[in-house]
Amino acid sequence: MTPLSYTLVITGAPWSSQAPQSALAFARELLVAGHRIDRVFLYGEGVLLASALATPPSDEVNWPKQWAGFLADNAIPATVCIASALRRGIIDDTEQARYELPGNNLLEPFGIAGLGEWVEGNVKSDRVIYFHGSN
Amino acid sequence: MTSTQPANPTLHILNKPPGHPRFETCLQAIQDCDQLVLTENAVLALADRSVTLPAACKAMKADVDARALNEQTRTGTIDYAELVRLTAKHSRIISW
Amino acid sequence: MPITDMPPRNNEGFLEDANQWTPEVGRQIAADDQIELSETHWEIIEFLRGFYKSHEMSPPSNRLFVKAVKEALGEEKGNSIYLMQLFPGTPAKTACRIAGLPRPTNCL
Amino acid sequence: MSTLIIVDQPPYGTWAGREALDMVFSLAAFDQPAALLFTGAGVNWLRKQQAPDAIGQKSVEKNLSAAPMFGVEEILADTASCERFGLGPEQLVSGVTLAENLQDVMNAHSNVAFAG
Repeated sequence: MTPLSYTLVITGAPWSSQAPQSALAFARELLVAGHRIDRVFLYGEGVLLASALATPPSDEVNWPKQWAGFLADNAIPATVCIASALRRGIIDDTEQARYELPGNNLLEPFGIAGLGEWVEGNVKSDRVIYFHGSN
Repeated sequence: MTSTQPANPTLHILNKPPGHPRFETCLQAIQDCDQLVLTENAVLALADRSVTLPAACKAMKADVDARALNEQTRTGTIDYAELVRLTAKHSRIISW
Repeated sequence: MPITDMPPRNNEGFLEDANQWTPEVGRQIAADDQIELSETHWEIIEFLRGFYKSHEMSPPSNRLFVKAVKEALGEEKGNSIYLMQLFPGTPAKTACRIAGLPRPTNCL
Repeated sequence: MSTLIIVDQPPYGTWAGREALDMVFSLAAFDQPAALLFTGAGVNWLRKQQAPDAIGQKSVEKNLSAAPMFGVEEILADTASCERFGLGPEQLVSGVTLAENLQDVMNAHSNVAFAG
């Protein structure tokens, strides 16, 4: 089997969809199979996966934390769409300063950038797989 | 759009429950050479008597088990390793 | 001669309320950027304001700003060198600021 | 290599359609061939004379009308969906191509995606 490169796009939010968990199960198997993940791109409601403030009860899975750990362990770049993020209150220190906001909450290692990075995935990755909400 | 394009085998990944408009559109869009995978809420199609599924259809085992649909034998089930293999095999993939 | 009742602007110099824009306000914002507005500047500013009115948005990126100018005013003006000379920095951002349009979200 | 972005959700009730529009605009910004297909309740994006002032939103009709200026290649609408929602040629915004067969439209593009 030839290893392929993938971009994963998550548009469903944790706790209002299964998208982040399906995407994580898929991403783990991709690496097991020897494929490469070029980038994970959060778009629309999916940006809520990058909130450092999500705090589920301690006996429930914390999807943002699970994802952050997976990304860091495997050095996979992860981008949060800036327009989707600003609307939904996902803010890094740069945007906090630009918009003079009272705080920031972007979970590392996610970074904020534009849709250009999604376009790049469309052009460069062998496969682009979307994980949408199911409502 | 007048000319009929040659069919290109497509992997359809469907996560919407039966009755969702996109569930219906997806089933309409599937061609004979295509593969369908039911994930998340779409696995409810296994229990829905009103749904006619295409021949090349698999359901995600984890989602089937979660919803206690493992007695339903309308399709085979696959795991994430197999889903990865299907995405590698198909150059065209549509997530509904 | 700077105008005395300049409407409030945000930390990047964009008007808080786009409705308060007048050509005089535009001239003042440009002056803060060391730009003296000529007829060629006004052509682009008027185009941008018209674009905003028709589409209820500014061109969402610098590339699309250049494309839209090219579509409306031709290749000679719809190129990044020409627009960069008129509106230094990121032309779409500088031009939107002078034209009194909202700060682009840097989306694209 | 061209990308088809499908909008099947009606305007104003959610932001998914606007985010589909941003996707197609950004493809155009990088000179990637891109088209929009409106189907199902999504065809209601294409109705003329929308006036959303009172619900505090921008007009998706006006936003969408920027697509040709940015180089978006085609705006397509599913014929059956237009009929279902009573959208005759007089009600449709200009520049829309009607498509009879969804499979043909999808096969004409190498990538097909939804915004959410």
